[in-house]
Amino acid sequence: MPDVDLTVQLGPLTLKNPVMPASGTFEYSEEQRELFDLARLGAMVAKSVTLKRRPGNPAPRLHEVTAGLLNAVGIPSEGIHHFIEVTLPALAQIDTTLIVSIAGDSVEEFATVARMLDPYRGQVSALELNLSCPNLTHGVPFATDEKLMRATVEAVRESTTLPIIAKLSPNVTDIVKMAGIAREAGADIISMINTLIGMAIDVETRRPVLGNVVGGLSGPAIKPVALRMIWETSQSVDIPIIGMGGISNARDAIEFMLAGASAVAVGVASFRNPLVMLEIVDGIESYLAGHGFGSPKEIVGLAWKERMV
Amino acid sequence: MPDVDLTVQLGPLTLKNPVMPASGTFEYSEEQRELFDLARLGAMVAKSVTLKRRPGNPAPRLHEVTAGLLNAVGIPSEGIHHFIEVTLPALAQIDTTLIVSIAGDSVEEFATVARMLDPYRGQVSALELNLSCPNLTHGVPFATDEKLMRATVEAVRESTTLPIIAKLSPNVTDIVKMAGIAREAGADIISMINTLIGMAIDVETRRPVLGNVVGGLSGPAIKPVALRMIWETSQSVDIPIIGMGGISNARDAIEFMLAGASAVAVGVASFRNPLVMLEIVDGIESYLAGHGFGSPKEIVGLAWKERMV
Amino acid sequence: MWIKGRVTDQSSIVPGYYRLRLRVPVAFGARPGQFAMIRAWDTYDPLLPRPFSFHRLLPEKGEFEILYKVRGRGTELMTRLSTGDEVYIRGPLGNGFEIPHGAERIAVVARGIGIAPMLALAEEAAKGGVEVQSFLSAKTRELLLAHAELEKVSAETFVLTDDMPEAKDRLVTDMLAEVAAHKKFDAVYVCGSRRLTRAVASLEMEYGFRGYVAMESHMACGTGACKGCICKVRGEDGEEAYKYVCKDGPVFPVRRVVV
Amino acid sequence: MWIKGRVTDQSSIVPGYYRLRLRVPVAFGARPGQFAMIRAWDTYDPLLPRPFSFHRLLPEKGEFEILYKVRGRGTELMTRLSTGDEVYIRGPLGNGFEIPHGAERIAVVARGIGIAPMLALAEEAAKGGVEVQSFLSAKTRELLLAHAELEKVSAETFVLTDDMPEAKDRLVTDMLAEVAAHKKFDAVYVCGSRRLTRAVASLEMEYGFRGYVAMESHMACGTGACKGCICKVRGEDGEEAYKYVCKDGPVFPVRRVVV
Ligand SMILES: Cc1cc2nc3c(=O)[nH]c(=O)nc-3n(C[C@H](O)[C@H](O)[C@H](O)COP(=O)(O)OP(=O)(O)OC[C@H]3O[C@@H](n4cnc5c(N)ncnc54)[C@H](O)[C@@H]3O)c2cc1C
Ligand SMILES: Cc1cc2nc3c(=O)[nH]c(=O)nc-3n(C[C@H](O)[C@H](O)[C@H](O)COP(=O)(O)OP(=O)(O)OC[C@H]3O[C@@H](n4cnc5c(N)ncnc54)[C@H](O)[C@@H]3O)c2cc1C
Ligand SMILES: Cc1cc2nc3c(=O)[nH]c(=O)nc-3n(C[C@H](O)[C@H](O)[C@H](O)COP(=O)(O)O)c2cc1C
Ligand SMILES: Cc1cc2nc3c(=O)[nH]c(=O)nc-3n(C[C@H](O)[C@H](O)[C@H](O)COP(=O)(O)O)c2cc1C
Ligand code: FES
Ligand code: FES
Repeated sequence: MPDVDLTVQLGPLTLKNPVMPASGTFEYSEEQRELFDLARLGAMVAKSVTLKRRPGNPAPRLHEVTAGLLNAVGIPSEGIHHFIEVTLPALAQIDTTLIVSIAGDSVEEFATVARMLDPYRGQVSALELNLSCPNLTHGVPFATDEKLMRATVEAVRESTTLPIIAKLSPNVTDIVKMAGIAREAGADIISMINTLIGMAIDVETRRPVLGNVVGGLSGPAIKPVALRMIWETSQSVDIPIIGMGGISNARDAIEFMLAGASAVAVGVASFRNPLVMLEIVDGIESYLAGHGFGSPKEIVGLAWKERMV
Repeated sequence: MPDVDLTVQLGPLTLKNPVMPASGTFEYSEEQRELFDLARLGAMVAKSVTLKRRPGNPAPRLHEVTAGLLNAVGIPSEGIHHFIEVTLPALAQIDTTLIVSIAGDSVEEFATVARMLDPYRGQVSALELNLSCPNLTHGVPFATDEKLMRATVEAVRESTTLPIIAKLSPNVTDIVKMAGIAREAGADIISMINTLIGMAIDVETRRPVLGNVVGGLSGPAIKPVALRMIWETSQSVDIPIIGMGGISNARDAIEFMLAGASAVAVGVASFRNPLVMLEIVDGIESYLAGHGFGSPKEIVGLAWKERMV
Repeated sequence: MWIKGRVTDQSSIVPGYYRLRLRVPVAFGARPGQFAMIRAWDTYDPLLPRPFSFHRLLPEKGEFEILYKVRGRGTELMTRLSTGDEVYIRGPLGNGFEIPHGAERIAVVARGIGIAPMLALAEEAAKGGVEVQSFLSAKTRELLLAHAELEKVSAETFVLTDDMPEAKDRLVTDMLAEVAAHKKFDAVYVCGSRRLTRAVASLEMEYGFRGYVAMESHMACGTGACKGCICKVRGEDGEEAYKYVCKDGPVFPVRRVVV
Repeated sequence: MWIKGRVTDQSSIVPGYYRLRLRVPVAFGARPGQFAMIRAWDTYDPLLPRPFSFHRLLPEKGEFEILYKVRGRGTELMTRLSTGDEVYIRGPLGNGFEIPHGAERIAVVARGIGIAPMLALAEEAAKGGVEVQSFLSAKTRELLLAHAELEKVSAETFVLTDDMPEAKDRLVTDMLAEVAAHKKFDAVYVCGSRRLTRAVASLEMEYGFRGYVAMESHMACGTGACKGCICKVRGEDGEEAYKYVCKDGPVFPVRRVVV
């Protein structure tokens, strides 16, 4: 069995292994630190931060559906100042790559937040753009509108020297096109997928269950859709992909890598099993070793690369 | 408790109750007839038929995923001649409304099949257009391309006097827009949703599991997405909706109706429980009676109608 | 902590309500009012663990009990657990109840399944020499769960069920008020009812005890990560803000919560 | 038919392989080679029933048995079944095995779990006075499932396991060929291996028996509705077309299938 080196290169970004939390699903809390050393993660990814303080959506924010979770958390945020003063110094303690997710209601807000984080280049390794929140002026999410997507990524590109990860929404007709636009506009890496928009209705009250009416669906239910989108995108757009959407064990993670993801992120599955990310790191390592591969990159996209031979 | 009349009116179409099978998931077989009298269904919906004989996709065609089924059946069809000569006379025996689903590789094929069925107006009550199959010349599914959608529905409209049901694909950015186009182009009814495109990869063979690489995801996993799309569409487009996507029991069906569907269709759930459609008919009836409603139409869209009051 | 526990006992108290005892392999320093996220299935349907309060803490046996009501798919599956079965446990989580330093007398007020965390609290208080008075409410006498156990550690127990004639125009907190009129309570704890919570909040002003409420909310993570389990809480300045039941609670000063 | 059955017995034969006996409340006229869709869970994960052949038909008791191998989530859940548990059953489905009219001697050829439908067939044949010769293959001697039961109804039983030295350059069908050289078989049935299926197909030409194979495919409906469970079958004219394992099969003339 060959020695496996789990290091992965995502464009300008180097990770010690390909496994990280999905933004908004993992916190650097004391409870979490007791469970395991966060330095074992390929990267730490923070919850999306906005310019100003925002309360987020009204209750209820969560509703479990079959094999999935609907969340209408919105983007509650303490704002970028609080983030820089309180959250960042704590996150910077973790001995791994730090990815900061940013969000906003306008192109300018994205650019401003990016600019404010640029001085912290020593601590922040990359910015992830949460393009799934709706744009205030146009009412549609940035990630579902070609022009907004392009404008946002371009504006952030001009505001920072940090690597940019554009996070795509699956709620589009042509995911490859959206990924291509993100790349052209200056994204270094793509992450996908954010949640599918869904809802639930309470048949007794006859009202939508969630305070925000609709919410984002994630968890095992969306895995086949995520895989398909990564399969399509990785064959057409030549920047690395961080894959996510229902990954719940090492096998799932390997499926995503074979489909074309260079690294993976885990969301809801950590709520089910808070050690799952470590199990995935170990599972990828033993899969690689057991199948004669020396590094994660050797299996990225193999499901289509080997077909083409 | 009031007497409940389960009859529903879908534009020009009258059904004895709001429950029917989803196209491609139910057959008029002997085995099925032994289970229950198909006349108890609100409608019978046949598997999509094409102009010529087609073999369908290579194996494997099915793969179960978490809380869902991926199918890459394609549209195997004996062709419209065989349908008219053999299948139709059998289906016409069932004492309920008959909906025939048609599909094709081109706008012309849709129109031709519709024209060929027009003389059977006595037996066929409506045509459902399966717009999710990819168009041969453009490579994209009819239901994800605004121009193709319009052209197809218009062409069918000119070819038949039968009520037209346009079946929408969920794989689009803006479902309301697609529904609006179908309506403008002449559809009398909308049915939604068809399957979400997904895939799975075998980590041992490192190849896509399905013979066709990608397949359609249906079952409980897609229910929240279907509900949300019906919620959005029913508030904007003023023709009735047949709702489907993961409906597995009466509660689910009622959620769909509260979201805005005037009738419901059941696919994968019948594989799990072949009596489920009858249970849904009964469950809707007792829900209506128990909550003081006299007919299904009284609850259609209530989840948004009551909110607006 | 994230551990595999084992069922050492399960029994149905009344139809639809169960008491489950779990053994954990390591020292588990939980406090009354804290909770655990529990998952008793490997399937993805149901998907997430469910939150349950500690009903009884038995650290000397390495065990604890929960008392639960069957509500949906998760609790339905839990009813099938039997001795020896494995369950996943994340906890202890949340802040737990505080017994004010030097307290001499407390009251617990609970309705229905809201009794669950109160037994652990009452047992701890009694062990510490604090007098406990219990005020229990339920739909029927049968649904006065854990009544006997609570009586054992309570100086007095007052019950009011909806099927009693006097329940027409009375709440169990009216009984609390009557006692409070001549006995000083250092703290009062409430769980399981909005009406009772509001009543306790208004009695707090009048009688000067510290009131606490154990809140509920739908949870996904149980640890502050998902930002899902909000409740509205008034700050010192009276301004309302969202707090997380799992991390900032589940126990809040009763005058702060907006219910 | 769509009915609730009850487990009357379940036992593990060798690790990973189970025999499950089910009681059905109504007369259940199944034939060997037919199958049932079985669902032993209420959760949506796993979602669909799974197809299993009848391993043993016991109509006088209102029971049947299946023999199954643990493969994934569905069969894993099935291992937890115990006496009294309910399962959903759709069946009998498919065409089943045909014993040619007036047949005097048949052979069954099976590898591994492919033995499952063969016991029912052999028992029926033996009951009808037809001589059965069994040719069994497996990885190890331990995995010769239902060997003893099959021996009871077979005139002769031949086994070849991969761990025997002679298995290097021999298939169990070579043993069949040796017997067939001096004994006439009216029909030969094969299940559980492509290699054996191909071998039986080529022996059919040479020895003039009728060869049948029980095919497998992933299924959703089991009744011809979903069009999912295809296999390729050659028509009389040699042209290949898709057939449905559930409805047109699972038993096909061995010379027709493309394996
Ligand atoms: C901190 C905390 C402590 C708790 N302690 C206990 C306890 O000791 N004993 C006990 O029986 N229950 C307790 N609960 C409630 C318990 O978590 C829910 O009853 C359980 O999650 C329901 O799971 P289910 O899968 O059976 O129901 P689901 O299928 O998830 O839901 C079924 C129905 O119950 C409702 N429901 C689900 N969760 C809650 C909730 N948290 N509050 C109110 N309604 C809900 C749903 O809206 C739905 O209508 C506690 C909750 C919290 C937040
Ligand atoms: C007509 C028919 C009769 C059958 N009779 C028997 C029987 O008597 N005893 C028995 O043990 N099995 C039998 N099978 C196979 C049995 O249906 C599968 O093993 C079962 O469905 C697996 O379910 P699972 O949930 O455990 O596995 P899944 O989680 O569904 O799958 C686990 C793994 O098994 C593979 N798999 C699933 N289904 C099949 C299949 N049909 N064939 C081959 N590989 C499969 C999957 O690709 C996957 O790799 C029969 C199948 C058919 C079509
Ligand atoms: C509770 C919750 C909160 C989330 N918050 C964010 C967020 O702040 N920013 C973001 O980009 N994605 C957010 N997401 C989306 C996840 O990062 C991820 O894309 C999605 O959940 C799919 O992965 P999963 O199926 O593994 O959960 C959130 C998801 C959940 C469930
Ligand atoms: C096996 C299978 C075959 C299908 N074939 C068709 C078809 O021929 N035409 C069509 O319009 N939809 C077809 N569908 C889609 C269903 O009609 C339905 O839109 C979808 O499955 C969602 O409903 P469900 O979740 O209840 O299954 C098929 C679905 C399945 C699972
Ligand atoms: S349950 Fe996730 S923040 Fe409280
Ligand atoms: S399993 Fe559905 S057609 Fe055979």
